[in-house]
This record gives sequence, structure tokens and C-alpha cells, in this order.
Amino acid sequence: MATPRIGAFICHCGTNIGGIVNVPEVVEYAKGLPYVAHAEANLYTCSEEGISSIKRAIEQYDLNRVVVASCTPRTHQPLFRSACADAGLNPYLFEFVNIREHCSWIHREHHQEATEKAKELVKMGVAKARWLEAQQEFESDIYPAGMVIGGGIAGMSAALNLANQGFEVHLVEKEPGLGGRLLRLNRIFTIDKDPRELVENIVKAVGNHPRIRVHMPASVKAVSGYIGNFDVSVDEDGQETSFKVGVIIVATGAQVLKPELYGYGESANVLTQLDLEEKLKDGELGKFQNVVMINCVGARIPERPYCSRVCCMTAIKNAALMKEINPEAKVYLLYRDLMTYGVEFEQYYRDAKEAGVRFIRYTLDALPRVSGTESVEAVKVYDELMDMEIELPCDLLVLATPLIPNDDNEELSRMLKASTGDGGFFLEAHVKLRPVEFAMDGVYVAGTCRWPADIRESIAQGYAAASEAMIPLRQGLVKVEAITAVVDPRICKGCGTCTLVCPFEAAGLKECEIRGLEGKIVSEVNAALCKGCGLCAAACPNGAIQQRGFTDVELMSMVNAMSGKR
Amino acid sequence: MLDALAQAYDLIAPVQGNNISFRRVESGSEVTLDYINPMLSAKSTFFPQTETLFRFSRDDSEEFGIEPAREPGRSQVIFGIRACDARSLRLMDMVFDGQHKDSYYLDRRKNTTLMGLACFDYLETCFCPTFGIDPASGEDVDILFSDVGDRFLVEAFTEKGTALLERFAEFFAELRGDEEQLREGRKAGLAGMKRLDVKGIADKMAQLYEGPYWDDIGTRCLGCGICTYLCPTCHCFDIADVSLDEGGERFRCWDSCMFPEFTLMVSGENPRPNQKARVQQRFFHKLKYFHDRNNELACVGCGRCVRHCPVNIDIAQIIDDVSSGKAGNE
Amino acid sequence: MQKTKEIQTEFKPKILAFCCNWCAYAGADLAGVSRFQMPTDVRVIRVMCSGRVPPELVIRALANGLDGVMVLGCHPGDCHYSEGNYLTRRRAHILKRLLTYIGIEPERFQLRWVSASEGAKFSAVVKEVTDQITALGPNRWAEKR
Amino acid sequence: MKATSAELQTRVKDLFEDGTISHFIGYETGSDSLRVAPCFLEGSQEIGRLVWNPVCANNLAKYLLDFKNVPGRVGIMVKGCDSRSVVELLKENQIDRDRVFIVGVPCSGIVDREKLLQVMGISPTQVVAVQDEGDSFLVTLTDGEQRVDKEKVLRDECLVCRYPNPPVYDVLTGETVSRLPWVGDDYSMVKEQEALSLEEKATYWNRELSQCIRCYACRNICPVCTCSECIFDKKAPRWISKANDLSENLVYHLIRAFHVAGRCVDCGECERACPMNIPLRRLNKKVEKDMLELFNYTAGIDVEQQPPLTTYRVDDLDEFM
Repeated sequence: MATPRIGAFICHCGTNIGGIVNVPEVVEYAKGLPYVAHAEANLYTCSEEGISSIKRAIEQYDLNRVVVASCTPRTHQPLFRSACADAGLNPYLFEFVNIREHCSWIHREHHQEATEKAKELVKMGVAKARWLEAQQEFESDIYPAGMVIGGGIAGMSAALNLANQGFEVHLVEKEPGLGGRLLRLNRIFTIDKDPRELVENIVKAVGNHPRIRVHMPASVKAVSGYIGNFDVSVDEDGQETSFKVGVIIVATGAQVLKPELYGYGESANVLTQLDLEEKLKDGELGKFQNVVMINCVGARIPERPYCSRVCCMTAIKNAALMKEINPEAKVYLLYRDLMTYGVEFEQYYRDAKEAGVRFIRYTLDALPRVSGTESVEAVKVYDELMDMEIELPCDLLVLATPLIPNDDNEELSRMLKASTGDGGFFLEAHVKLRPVEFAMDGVYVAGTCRWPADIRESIAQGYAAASEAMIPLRQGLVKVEAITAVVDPRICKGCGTCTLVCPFEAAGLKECEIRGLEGKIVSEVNAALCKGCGLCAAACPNGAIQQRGFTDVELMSMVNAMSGKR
Repeated sequence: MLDALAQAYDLIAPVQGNNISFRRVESGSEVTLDYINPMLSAKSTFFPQTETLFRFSRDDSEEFGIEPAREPGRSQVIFGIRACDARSLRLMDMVFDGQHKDSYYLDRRKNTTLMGLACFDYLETCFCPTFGIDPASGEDVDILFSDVGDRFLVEAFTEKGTALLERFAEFFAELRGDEEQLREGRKAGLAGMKRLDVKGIADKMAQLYEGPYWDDIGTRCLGCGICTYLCPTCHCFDIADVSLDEGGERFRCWDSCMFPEFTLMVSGENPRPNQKARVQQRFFHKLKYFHDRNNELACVGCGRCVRHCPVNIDIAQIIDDVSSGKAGNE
Repeated sequence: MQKTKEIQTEFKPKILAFCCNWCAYAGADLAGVSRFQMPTDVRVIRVMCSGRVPPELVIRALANGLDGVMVLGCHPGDCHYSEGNYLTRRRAHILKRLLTYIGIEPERFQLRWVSASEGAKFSAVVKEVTDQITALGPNRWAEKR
Repeated sequence: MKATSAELQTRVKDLFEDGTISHFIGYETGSDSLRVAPCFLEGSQEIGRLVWNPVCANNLAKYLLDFKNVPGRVGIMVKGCDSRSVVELLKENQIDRDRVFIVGVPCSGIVDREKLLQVMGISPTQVVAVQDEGDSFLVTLTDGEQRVDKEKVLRDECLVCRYPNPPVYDVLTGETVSRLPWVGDDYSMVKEQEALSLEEKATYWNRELSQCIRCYACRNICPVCTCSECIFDKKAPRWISKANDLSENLVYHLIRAFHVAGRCVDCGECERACPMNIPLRRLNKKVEKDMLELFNYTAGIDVEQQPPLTTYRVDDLDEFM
């Protein structure tokens, strides 16, 4: 490593920094630091002028390290790195020091102390910079095809979207037919239409699409590789087929809870809302006079705390339908809280009330109780408004139960390194900012496998996931920031600790091929899988694995600098 | 008397801690006499495990100011040193007072008076007679204390010693005359002490570079520093800097030929690549190289390394094997 | 090897804070953007994940004489790398107990959760920890020489 | 400790002769009857050197690393604790299970040399042999025999040993030992330390660790310290100064304790090796206790069990806001 020649650029940021921190003093101090060949102040280092000043200095003082003390790397690091690159300096020979957010802005009343702190932060940055090494970013091609797991409405929407944009799509559906749970419904709320009208066109479009290959009935057996290069093998009707894709969209849906409550499964006249819809659709529902519906059955309770979101509307839909079929019938809807948000949902609820559906609120500490021999004949419920327990005659009891995660989510999550949370539903990378991506690059999520969603939401998520997935497919290339881990096979003892802590299975034990170490079992990092968290580096007992840009030497040199050690 | 000594000098004497070792004491009451030989030899009194050589200061102009760290050092007295340790100092003199003079060591040597304590008993690991050491004698000390039962026989062997005795004359009574024979009587306790044959061992070692003898020992050795750090004659050290913003210091500290990085070079090359090579080095240094240079063996038979080696590598055993030819050098 | 310290009338601690890039560091940035004023004794070192901080380095920092070391990461469950802070948490439990066991005030090593949106919490933590450590006085580890 | 040297010898002899093993790691008599030395056999011819008795303290497991690259299969004898460190070596892929043959020897306690000499007021040269007699040892002296209670002369770690029988082995020599009667609270020592005030703790460890001479015997003898290049030996970064002072000694012992966290099997070798008698187990046991209490983890039992610091539970204790 050539003797470090560090350039330190201290930014006034107008008065943001210069107004509090004595920048000239910091510059003078920086000049005295080890390996600093040049230090200067800039009014705005990020300005055109500042950037060209950096480039000039690299040239003029033959700098091989650059330290900028200004704002935050989270916004400005790319700018300064590319400035270095333009001047022919490897962008990873740049170190950022934050003396604005972390200093001048938070110590406005203490100019002297802020200046001292700024000096120390610069000292720490310089100390680290001395050890920085040039890095090459890992690049790999993207295979221009995608896999969608799940042929429900969300999956089909995603598949069509991808295919219409010109990419090959493998659609994997575990049932023998496309359409998912939607086809089991009787009608769709707010528009009161038969779902078939909606779905069948989409199923046709998918089935006939030249770029969509439907695997059915099929299940994913194995997935290996990383964004751009996934190798997938599926079991298709007993046949093993494998193919390559660049991105994966998970849209496997959810299932409806079958409760062990209110005599469900014992009495013939106790159904879930979904059972009811199937009976209606097949015309199998017999006569009824007194219908009681109970919401939140098995939902929003300690062991299953979440709200399933679609049940209220479903229940209201079917309650109204009962009245429609038999206006003489008494229809009671027992609820804990009604989720009828938005414009047309609220209207839909009012209409149901108009139609004569009776809404009775119950609470978790006073659950409805059913009675009757063979079948349920009455439901007792404590009515809050009347402040008394009332008994409702009942010949049909319908339970609104929540959507629950599919049983194979865990297995799939292991295969895809896509995390699950919320008691088994899949978990996106960021609850707000990255709603349809997984933390694992190149894998996306849509529909009710994430959380209970209605048709509209599922379709929207399908489209969203597809267009997110399209970004790498269009770029055709992934670049990985060169802060990934590297192993020194001479020191590595192959204990495998790194392989155990790595969340992305980027580290693995291999036989070493380097001359002199042939056959030695050592860890090896797949830069494409590595996301640069550095967990392995912290866990490695003897520093054999290091995170580029955050090596032990670099971090310790900062700690030592702060402690006044050189 | 020890109290008085502690007043006048830096008194170093055996103290009972986790184990008995030589320490600076303020009063006689801290001193224990219930020992055969302290765990750590007296070597650290002259050659401390860590010793600052000089300090340097640095100002913004990066100019260095250097000041030697040697404190003039009050003269000191070591009480209770045994014959083996006393001999080891004579051996270390050959190193630190050879063609290169080590003033740090020599100053302390000069300011120190050795008060020996004669041995009339020994540990199973003692074998100092092997090296012509009489554990009950005062050959290498300034003053020798011999416990002859109800009193000590005190003899001075050097001017330093005589001077000190005179200075503290008040503490000493006239001889009653029977001390000599009382001492001779107590010497009986030394009968049966190990005395190994070391005649021509250096040459015998010379034939032992190759051969399987060291294989097992090399495998057995853990490469820890117990033997070298406890050894009164081992004297290797390393030098390093502490560098702070405002200055720093250069210090030296014990090092051990048992450690891999002892001979590790920046290139990553290591001339003594395995523990066998390092073990071999240690015994060859003691039983050959040192002899080649100084015509003495670098061992005084104190037995510390034997007693404390966790895998029972036994220099007495090795000397025996080499001399008797069991080691395969014949 | 007494490290010469300039005599100060009132004790100003030196506190190191390792901040994970995604939550704590962003939280610290937000605190700055929001102009939350706080003590000047804390220095931040950015790491990508709180799980990158080796316990050895925390020990080294305290031995160097720093008066306190903080590790700030995402709240459990929010780790950008999904698991990092859980591993950090386990290490921290062991380290903190070990330090206390040999007589080092537990306050000198702290693990805290600060999200990208918790600028206020970041400054609160800085204040709280600075107060705690100022109350403790200098880290005597540095004097064990 | 019913198995005798003779039984062991016949067993190992057979293993050599039926070609099961090419090397064997065992004990031979050392400088005196209270010492043994590790010995390495390459065939049955020197089988007579092998001994097995209540002074066989050394944990031989680490020597397996030295035989990693010799052709053939290496045999080794392991007590309960030694076997547990073998489990740790296997967990960390340091040895190949198929290339080692493990002769388990159930162990009902090892003699603490110093305690024995103290209690009996003798010198090692007077001792001819020590025999295991269940709750006591039969010590044969140059002049007659004496019996001595185990509780008085056992090594400290043996007094809290819960694994007298090897968890992993290929063959067992000698009958398995039922739970040792004297075994008390494993952690009384730790609890006593935890009960001290911060000030007292500091004073205690400052006194103890200031005596450390950094000979690294505790590290080098430790069966789970398997790094080819230890971080303490690195030049860049320098984790520790070569200068021997309390500050750096603390760094050394803290990092050491942390590195064996969840791996230490309390074989007591570090403490046995320490020439300065520093109570290292007092540190290791603390971490062991925390691992058990926080993560319900015990090292050296099951090769399949994932090391506690490489995994987590979402519902782990969270005392950090």
C-alpha cells in the first residue's frame, strides 16, 4: 500500500457549519494529522466549485485518500465518491465525516466545544481513511425472466404485468386451476357481481399469453442463487422441471380459519362465511328464517391479535344477501368493531342496515353463547346498548373467521430467504417504504400471503410487485456496493461461525484452491448474496473475515484516534 | 532488621500472594520465610517484564522531544534469594554486560545488594548441584543468611555485603562458634538431591538437531510462555512504542521463543514454523548455544519450568536423555 | 503508561456511539435536522448494522480510557438485515454482565434501540447516557497502568 | 474410575491391531507419580507406556488438531469433560469425526496435586500410586498406604462436575459413573462474586489479574482456543499491547472469556496451567451461568446444537430500550 496522502476538505455549509464550528481552526488542526497531505475549507464542498476543488487537489497534491467533513453520508456520499472517481481515484478511498447533523446543528450554543468535537471527528475520519483500500463493485447479469408463485388474482395480475412488458414468466400454481380463492366466492362486495365474470377473462389472458408458462398443479421444490440468477426447480404434477429466472414474486395467498367454536364442525347449521358463499353459489343452501352472524371469530384475540380486514365487509355482504333472498328472515350480525372504512364501504354498511340487518355489538369479555340439541337453535349475547343479555333464535349461524397464513409459508421462506413475521405471514423489507419487496434482493411479495387484503388491494399489489421486479430486469445488471465481506483463507480456520450468523447464506465453507492452501476448509463469501451487514466480521473469532470499508483496523483506528492514541 | 532495611533501601523479599514471589515490601512483617523457592525468580527486579526505555513528546510541528525514562533508582536489597537464582544473575550478566552494555539492567545490578538464604531442603524438581551450585553456599551473593535453628548465621562475601552488615551492625550478635557445624548438620537435608551428568552435553546436543527425539516433545508443547517467563536465565525481550497524540514512550517487555510470532517476519515467513522447532531452540539455547558463547549452561536447576509445565516437559529428563544417549544421539 | 490528561475543572466524559446506518445513524441525522440540542460529549462511528460491532472493540474502547460506549441499532424486528440486532442483543447481554462482574459500571456500556424516525429519542438517549456517565466520573480503567 | 491402565492397554492394543487406529493420544507416567504427560503412540509396540489413573488431569482433545493431517485414524482417550470439548471441536468443524476414534473413560474425579500434598503433608517423591476407591482415593506411599476423602483432594472443577461420562465416544472403557455424590451448586462461586459490590468486584479482579504474567498458558491449553492466528498475536489491528499492565491484562482476560463464551466446558485446564494461580474458572463459570440462564444453553453436549451467540430468539430478554 502506497504511503497514504490524505486530503481533508472541511465544509462551511454556508453558516450551517461555519456559523458554529470554527472551520479555519479545524483545517489547521487537520493539517497536523498523520498522513494529511492537504487540508482546505470550502464554502459548500458539495457545490460545483467544491467538487472541482476536490478534483484539483487530488491532482495537485497527488492525494490517494479523500476525507470530506460536512453533512451526512446518507445523502451526499455518492456525490463525493463520484467526484473521486472522476479524478481517477477509486471511490472507496473516500471517507465521510459528519460535522453538521452530528455537530454544528446540535451544539448551536457551544461554538468552542463544537469546534473541538469537529476536530476530533475529523481526526477519527482521517485515522480511518489511512487504512481505506480501493474496492471493486461486484456486477452480475440479470436473467430476463420472472417466476410468480401463486395463480390467484394477485399472482395473475403480477404475471400479466411482467409478461406484457415483454418478459418470460413462470407461473407456479399448486391447485389444478388458476383463480385462487376468488372463484370460491359467491359474489363480490360493493359491486355485488359474480366473481367469475371478473376472473375468467384474466385466467384466459394468462393461459393464452405467449410469454407465460403456467406450471399446474405444481409446487416449488428448491430455489438457489441470487437476484438475476435464481435456479428454480418445481414439482409439476409429479414431474420435476427446473428453470432459471431473475426475479421472484411471492403471491401464495392465505387460508380461512376453521374455528373450533360455536359448534362449528359439530352442528350442520354452523358455517364460515366462505362455506356460506360456496353453498349459495352451488345453490345448496336450504331454507332459513333466523340467521345469526358472528364476526371476529378467532381474530383479534391474544393468540391471533390481528384484524383480518375483509371479514366485516364479507359479513355485511352476505347478511344483506340473506335479506335479499328471504326478506322475511331475521338477520343478526354480532360484531366487536366494524371496519367499513372509506366511501363505498361505509355506504354499503348503511344499505345493509336499511335492508334490515340488525347489528349488535359484543365484547371480548362477554362472548356470544350458542345453545341447542343437535343443531344450534339460539344464540345468547349481551347487548351493550340495552345493557342486558338477549337470546336470538337461530337456524343458521355464520362465523366470520380471519385469513391465516398458509402452512407452507415457513418452508417457502427458508427457500427464498424471505422472512416471515406476524405469526406466519410474509414480511416486507420495510413496513412503509418498501411494501412489496423482501429484504432479500430480487424477491417480491403481493396479496394475502403478506396480510389479509381485498381483491382491489391484491391486484394493486400484484402490479406494484411486478413493476418493482421490472427495475432490475430492465437494467439487466446488478451492482453491489463494495462493502461486502471477504475471507482471508490463511487465517480462517473454517469454524463456520460466519455461515451461521449470515442472514443471507452468503458465507459458506469450501475447499480452498489457493496455492499452498489446497484442500483447507475455509469460509467463502458470495459477493452477490452478501448485503454488507458485517455480522460475520463481528462474530469471527480471529478476524479472518472482514467487511470491506468497515474492517477491524479501520474501526479500531477510529476508536484509538478518539482515545488520543496513534 | 528487615524493617530497618525497608527504611533505608527498596527491600525486595518473598511475599505470599496467590503464590510466593519476590515483591517490594514496606516492612518485615510482609515477608515470608516459608518457601523453598519463590514462584517467580528475582530476575524481574533487574529485568522487569515491562520497562519504559524513554518517553517522547510531540508538538504540532511534529518535532520530537526525547527524555530517558530511567529513574536514578534508590539502591535496593533483595532478601531471601536462593543460590540458583543468584547464579542465574551471574549468567544474565554475561548477556547484559557482554559486548553490549545494558545500562538499565546494570544500574540495578550495581545498586542492589543480594542477601541470600541458604537452602537446607529442596523440592522434588530441584537439581542445581548439576551445575556446580551448592544451595547452602553464598557463592553468588553479597550476604548469606543460614538458618541454623535458633538463629541465623550471617556472612558477607563482598565489600558491598560487609558495608551493609556494618551499617546494620546493631542487629547482629557475636558468633557462638557452633554455627558452622550446626549448618553442616542441616546440610544433611540436602542429601539425595538430583545431580545430573552434564559433561560434554553441548557436544552431545550438537548431534541431536535431527532425529525423532524432539517430535513428541514438540507435539506435546503448548507453546505457552510459562517456562521462559519463570526461568531465571531466560532474557529475551521485545521493543514496542506507545504513540499518543501528545507523545508517547518506547518500552521493552519479556518475549518468549515459545511464541510463534517471536520469529515471525513481516513477509509472513517464519524460520521456526512449528512448535518442535521452537522447543528445540529453547533447549539448544540453554544447553548448547549459550555454552558455545559463554562456556556455561543457561540453566541453574531451579526446576520452575519442570514444576509448572502443564504438559510435564522436563528439562532434567531431557538432560538425562541426552547425556545417557537415550535421546538417540549415540 | 499514564496517559497525560489535561486538567479539567468539571469532568467532560468521552462517549463513543456506534450507530447502525439504517436506523440509529438516520435517527441521529434527524435529530440534527430537527436541531435538537444535546451535550457535546458523544462521537458517532457509523457501521452498517449494530451487529457489526465486535464486543472486543467495546472492551478495547473502554480500556483506551473512553468513559462510555453505546451501541445504537434498529428496534428488534426492524433490522435492515432482519436479524442483526437480535445477535447484537445476545452479545450485549453477555458482555454487559461480564463487565459488571469484573467491576466496571454497567452504565459504561449501553445498547439502545433508535429508529430512523426517532430523532427526539436519539437526543434523549445522548442526554441520558451523558448524564449517567458524567455522574459516574472518569473511567478508571485507563488508570490501571 | 474402575477402568485400569491394563484394561485400557488391551483395548488400545486391539484397536491398533485390528487396524482401527494408526495413532493414539493418551497419558504416560510423568516426572513423578502425581504427574502424567501426554503421549502419542504410533503402534502397539509401546503400549506399556499408557496409563489411566486419577492424576490424568490433562485434556487431550486439543491434540487432535495436531493429527488433523496425518494419514489414518487417530484414537484418543477422553474423560467426560474432554469429550465435551471434542463435541465443541466437532461443532466448529475443527476435526473430522470419521478420522478420530474416541475411547471414552468415565471419570469420577481427578486429584488436585497441591491439595493432596497439603492434606497429606507429604512430598511427591513419597507417592507411589493413587487409586480410585469410589468416594476416596487410596494413596500408596513409599512407606505404606493411606486413604483420603475425595472431597478434600479433588480438583475444583471435579467438585461441580455434572458430566463424568463422555457424551460422545466410540467405545467406553470402564463402567459409566452415576451422578457424583459430592457435586454441589455449580455456580456458588459465581453467585458469591455477583453478590459483591462493584467496588469489591473491581478490587478482587484488580488484585488477581495484576498478577497475570501473560504467558498465555490459559489460552494455549484451552481445548476450544483453536485459532491458528489469535487476535492477541495480530500486529494490525493491535487488540492488546505487549506491555504487561493491569489494563491490558483485563483486556486479555475479558476478551478471552468472551471468546470461550458458550464453548467453555469447564475442564479447568486454564486454571490448572496458570502458574500464578489466577481463578480463571471464576470468569468462565460466570459466562457459562449467563448462557444457561439467558439462552438455556450448555456447551459440549450435543453436536447439533447451534452455538448461542450465532442464533437468537425473537423473545430473548430485552433489557435495552
